Amino acid sequence: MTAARKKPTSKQTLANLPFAYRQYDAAALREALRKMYLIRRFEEGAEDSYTRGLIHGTMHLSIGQEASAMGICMPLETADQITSTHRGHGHSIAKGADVKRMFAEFFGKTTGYCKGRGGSMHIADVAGGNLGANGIVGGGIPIAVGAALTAKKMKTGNVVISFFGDGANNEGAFHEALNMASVWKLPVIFVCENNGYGMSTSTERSTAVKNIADRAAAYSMPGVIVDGNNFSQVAEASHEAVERARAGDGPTLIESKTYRYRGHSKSDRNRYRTKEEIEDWMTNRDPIILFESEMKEFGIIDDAGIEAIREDVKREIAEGIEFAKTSPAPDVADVARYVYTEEQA
Amino acid sequence: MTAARKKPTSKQTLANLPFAYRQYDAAALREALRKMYLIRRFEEGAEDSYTRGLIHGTMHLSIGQEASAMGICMPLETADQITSTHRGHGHSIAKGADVKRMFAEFFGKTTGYCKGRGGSMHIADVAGGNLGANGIVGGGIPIAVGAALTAKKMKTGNVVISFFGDGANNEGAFHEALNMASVWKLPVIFVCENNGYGMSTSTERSTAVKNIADRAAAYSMPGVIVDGNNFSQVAEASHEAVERARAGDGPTLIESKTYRYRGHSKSDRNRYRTKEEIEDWMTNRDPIILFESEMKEFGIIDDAGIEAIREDVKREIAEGIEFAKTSPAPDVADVARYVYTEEQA
Amino acid sequence: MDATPRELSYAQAIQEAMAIAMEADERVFLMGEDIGVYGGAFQVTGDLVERFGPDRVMDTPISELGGAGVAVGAAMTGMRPIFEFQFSDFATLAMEQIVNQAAKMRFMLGGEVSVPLVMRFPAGSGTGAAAQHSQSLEAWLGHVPGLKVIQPATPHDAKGMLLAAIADPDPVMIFEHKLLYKMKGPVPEGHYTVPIGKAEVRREGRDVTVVATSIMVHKALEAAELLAGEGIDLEVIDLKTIRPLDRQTIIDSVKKTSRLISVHESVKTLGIGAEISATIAESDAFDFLDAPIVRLGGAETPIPYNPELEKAVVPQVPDIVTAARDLVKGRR
Amino acid sequence: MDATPRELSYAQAIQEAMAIAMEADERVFLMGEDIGVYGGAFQVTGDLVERFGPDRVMDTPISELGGAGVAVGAAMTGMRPIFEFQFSDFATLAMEQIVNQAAKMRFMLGGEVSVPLVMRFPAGSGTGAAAQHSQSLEAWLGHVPGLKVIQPATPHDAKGMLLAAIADPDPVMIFEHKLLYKMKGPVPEGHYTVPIGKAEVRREGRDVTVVATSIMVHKALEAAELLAGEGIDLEVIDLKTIRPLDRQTIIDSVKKTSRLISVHESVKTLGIGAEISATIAESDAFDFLDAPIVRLGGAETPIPYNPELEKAVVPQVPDIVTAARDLVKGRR
Ligand SMILES: Cc1ncc(C[n+]2csc(CCOP(=O)(O)OP(=O)(O)O)c2C)c(N)n1
Ligand SMILES: Cc1ncc(C[n+]2csc(CCOP(=O)(O)OP(=O)(O)O)c2C)c(N)n1
Ligand SMILES: [Mg+2]
Ligand SMILES: [Mg+2]
Repeated sequence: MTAARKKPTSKQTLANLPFAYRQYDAAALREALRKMYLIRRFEEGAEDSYTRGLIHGTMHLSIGQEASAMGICMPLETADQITSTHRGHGHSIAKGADVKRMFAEFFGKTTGYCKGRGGSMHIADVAGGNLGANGIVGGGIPIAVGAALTAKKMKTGNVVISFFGDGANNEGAFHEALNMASVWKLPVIFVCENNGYGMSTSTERSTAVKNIADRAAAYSMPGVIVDGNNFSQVAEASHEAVERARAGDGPTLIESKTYRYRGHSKSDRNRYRTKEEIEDWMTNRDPIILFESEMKEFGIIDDAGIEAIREDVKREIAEGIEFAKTSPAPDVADVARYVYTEEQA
Repeated sequence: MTAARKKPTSKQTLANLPFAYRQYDAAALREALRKMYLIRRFEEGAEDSYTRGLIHGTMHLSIGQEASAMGICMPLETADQITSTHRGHGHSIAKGADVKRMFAEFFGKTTGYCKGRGGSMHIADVAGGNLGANGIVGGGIPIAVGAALTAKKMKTGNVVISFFGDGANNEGAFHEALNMASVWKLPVIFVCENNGYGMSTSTERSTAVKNIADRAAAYSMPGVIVDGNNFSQVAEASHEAVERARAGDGPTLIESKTYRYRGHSKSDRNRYRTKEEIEDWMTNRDPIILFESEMKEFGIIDDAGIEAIREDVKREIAEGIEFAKTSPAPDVADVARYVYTEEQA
Repeated sequence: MDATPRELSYAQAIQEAMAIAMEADERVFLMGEDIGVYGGAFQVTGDLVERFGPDRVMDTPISELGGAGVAVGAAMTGMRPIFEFQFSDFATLAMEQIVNQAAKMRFMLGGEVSVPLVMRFPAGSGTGAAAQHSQSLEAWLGHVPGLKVIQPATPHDAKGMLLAAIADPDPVMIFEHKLLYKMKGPVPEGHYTVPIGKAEVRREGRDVTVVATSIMVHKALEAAELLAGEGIDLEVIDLKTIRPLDRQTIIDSVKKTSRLISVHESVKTLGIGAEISATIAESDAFDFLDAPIVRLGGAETPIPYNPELEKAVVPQVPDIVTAARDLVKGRR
Repeated sequence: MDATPRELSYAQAIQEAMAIAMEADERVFLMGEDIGVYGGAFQVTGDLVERFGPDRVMDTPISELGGAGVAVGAAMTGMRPIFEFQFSDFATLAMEQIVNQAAKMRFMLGGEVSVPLVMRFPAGSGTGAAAQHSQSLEAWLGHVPGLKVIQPATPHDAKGMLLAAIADPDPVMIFEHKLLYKMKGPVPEGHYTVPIGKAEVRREGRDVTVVATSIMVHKALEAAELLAGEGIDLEVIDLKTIRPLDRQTIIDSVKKTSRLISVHESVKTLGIGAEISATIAESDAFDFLDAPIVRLGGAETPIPYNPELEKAVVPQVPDIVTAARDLVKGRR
């Protein structure tokens, strides 16, 4: 994902530009925008397939949170790892997953990342550095710390990102994991995507502190608050935290303030928030619109370029769904596979 | 325990005296000293009985921490409640338990507070407001929050004290409990008795923050640090926290810095700390010696008075051990009792 | 009651039981994640928050261990909390408070306290929610003295057993299969209780005793209808309670039929079926057995996401039919 | 090896296994509370920290859930952690990571990862530590597909099975009875493994098969010696592994003896004895049974503090003797 910084592409001088425009070249920035579109269209496609009965179970859409996933993953190498959450489609794509195999997983096919055994809530891409979404709120946080312990012990130089939500910050696992990561100075970055609600429960009703980043002080680590819908701000915070982690200076807690447009899952009546609130975020703070207009302002992309990206993404999504549809379903006779590494007698 | 404030008993003017001497009359202060002696002699008696094989299992002695237990319980009424820890003998006595029934419990007799079923690690006195020691580090913290929820719902006006150690502050239960207590503004006071070690692990090696009280900010509650070996300082912090809780202003976290003289339990080789460190605390910061000399300085007690207390405590301990020795052991036929409230067919 | 009794869904029956108990007793209150304005992940608490207010229908933070501990502390000190786990799988975070504290507190304190706590566990597979949202863990809690563990199979029993649980002075754990929530059935108005610790013969039969739990009761009854055509007559027992187990009802039935099949959704190894087999094998019904005791239970795998695989790891009606037929035909 | 083989205590045998594995494989490391300078609550890790340093013998904060999760994450990414719970009771805080993550990760991810994790659980009663420090919870984990669960009964097996567990690509849970730690027995030098999933006939006999776990193996052997005098000949099987269960060894033995007793310390209801009874009752050994299957297990109570009560809730040698005698004499 990373790319060398380059000359400013606009009339403005480099120094005045926001971080991302100083740090990444135009190609990298356009690819980031493409990925954000890919995330959104992927989830719209998944939602549509769900409505058509092609996907069963439930799913948690991150539409509206694309800048957070993409900005955090911007400075990562393939060998770096992430742990994700029930709302993990964006993280997965931002880390480099192939939407073909993601759709295939949602469709329960053998070509899916989990061979149809995991589904949306366990979407992973181990080879690509995604250790997996998690069905347990907070479940992935200590696992990320463990992966960071491996990185330190094996001196791989990798960093690990642990994504979780505002609701997860009230789990004991959050507390225990952040404390150990700090005591052992591990190369892990805790990214709390604060979208204002844990399911129906607002942070005001669930969390005794105003900003979740304020809890970083309880673990003697930096706590950074960013506008999670501003790609450059997120990328900058991630960049600094990654440098800090790679330098062996330990963990950082980043609070990325964002918003989910859709209901919590497929069974949400949205009783706990107002239409106005949702409208406001969608119309005035959409991460893709904001990023696009900035890129246009700085002359990194024009309408034609954006249109090209949209078309390309559209094609990729259509191909992904087609691939999923035409892929084989698992053989029921294989149901006992993958329970143990060597199948048991 | 509480008693009306009274005229200064010494030549000094009231205003210059430390809190406890302004707040409590001489009788109450002498009783507090007596209780601190009672705690120490009780534990010495228990230790001796253990060595003689009269008590089995293991025990965790709080010798050196008496001012912390006594100071915290000073402002409590009988109806107020505490939850305690594996190191709970002092809390139990400070809250008003009868050493007879405590010894009887340690001896496994039916006259014990738990009828011989619980032993040292579960010593309780429910009628006296001690909801019990706990064998699980951090296990009592959410239970205290639950008791405080009852107090708020039933409008009893009671407050609840949750005692725990420095090691317990790294348990998820600590995090979850403090967060809920703050969100719901419950009348509970969290008292972390920081004796520098969780078993063999120093706070430096286990805890990412310098002072445990610093973690109070993560729950938007006051965090107070006191010299846990200074009776008046502890009592003052407890008094303020209790007033705050009774007024409905919510929880407080008090960190009481103290030290245990004995090993963690009966199987401790003290490999993790130096003799010098132990010596220093015993000779220069003993809570009983400090309290005694202050009381003498302020003319609240003289040597004869102290001698009288020691004699009285000695007698009470001897009687307690005798009571325990001569009490009946449980009938093995009753082993299935107390599993359910109505015994099952 | 009139000729056609009122029908409610299993979820409505539970909601009605909670409402009746809260009306009758100020000490009863609900705790859980998103049980207020959201109405609960499975709409069991529904609109109760509007009726009883947020102080008695308390949304907790996502803190299962602490939340359970708060419920234990409240129960010890005079309240009667009903704690909902959003999915039974999340109880894995609270086993400390359930097993070390709630179950043992009375015993450890020599009878000085009771813990009148009710915990509700939406359990089971069939919703496509994969391995971490589909487990059946009732056998764990059935192994723990100090707890009572129930698995009502019908709306009628869900209401009656929950009301019995709320009145019980000790901790009662209720496992509710998610696929039952929408099932409708006759439910009497007002307050009534169905006893904890009593199994019920749902269908009398001569040839084979089938002991089933929760949703498997309905599959067993379906299998019985199918086999009736073949002249094979199943006796179906709804176990209802895992702890304390009603061993006598099973023993009496086996003495009559001489054949036994147990069926449950939880993993077969060390599941409740093992306890049922062992109960008969050590009882005086042993001498009445004409055939080995058959167990049907969940496969030895986590619950897969793919719907076909998901069905395959849980006993289905044809599995019961085949097992019973083979047993009667002496094919094993 | 010379005539009188070297003897080690059970704790020393475990320590030696860990040392051999750490010498041989950089990826192996230890995590736990007070396992460093303190040497572990039961002195199992002893002085290993001096030999391997604090990075490979890591004292954790008192954070069982987080600590277990760190071990899972490390195992998924290439390390081979050995995680010690100070007492098995504290695993109640970590069931989430053990059961939802470690056990299911490989399956949920379609085989893309393995979790080569070893967890050690000092278990059992007899130390006067009361209800929260004396539990035997192996049946819980035996109910969880994805885990392997072992209970070595001797120093020889403790070393050999631990080395097998460390070499195993999947999560292996070792339950070690605290009263065994000081027991001495012959232990070969160097590296060897004892297979996971194989039971062993410790004593051949004609009359009754006694399947025992952990410390109960020794009690069963004692009982066998006592009964030999009366001409009652017990066959004693050391189960060794709870999951996967070696059913065949039990079946073969029962076909020979026609009588079966199981004995374990964990609570009888839904304990491993239930699975053993059910295994025979559903097998072709059923037709060989001459008598009901007897289970001896822990009483249906928490573990009491008082030492006499504590003994009373766990099977003792006389209980095994009486059960076997009654079985042979046809008294049940
Ligand atoms: C331990 C646990 N408790 C509860 C749930 C049910 N649940 C799934 S997501 C969710 C809300 C999580 O909120 P947050 O962490 O803010 O993430 P978001 O959904 O907002 O992205 C809840 C309660 C769960 N999956 N795991
Ligand atoms: C959940 C849990 N983990 C570990 C233990 C073992 N243990 C008992 S006391 C103790 C140390 C506790 O330290 P701290 O909280 O500082 O209390 P202190 O002993 O210093 O009074 C440990 C690790 C336990 N009883 N419960
Ligand atoms: Mg959220
Ligand atoms: Mg301490």
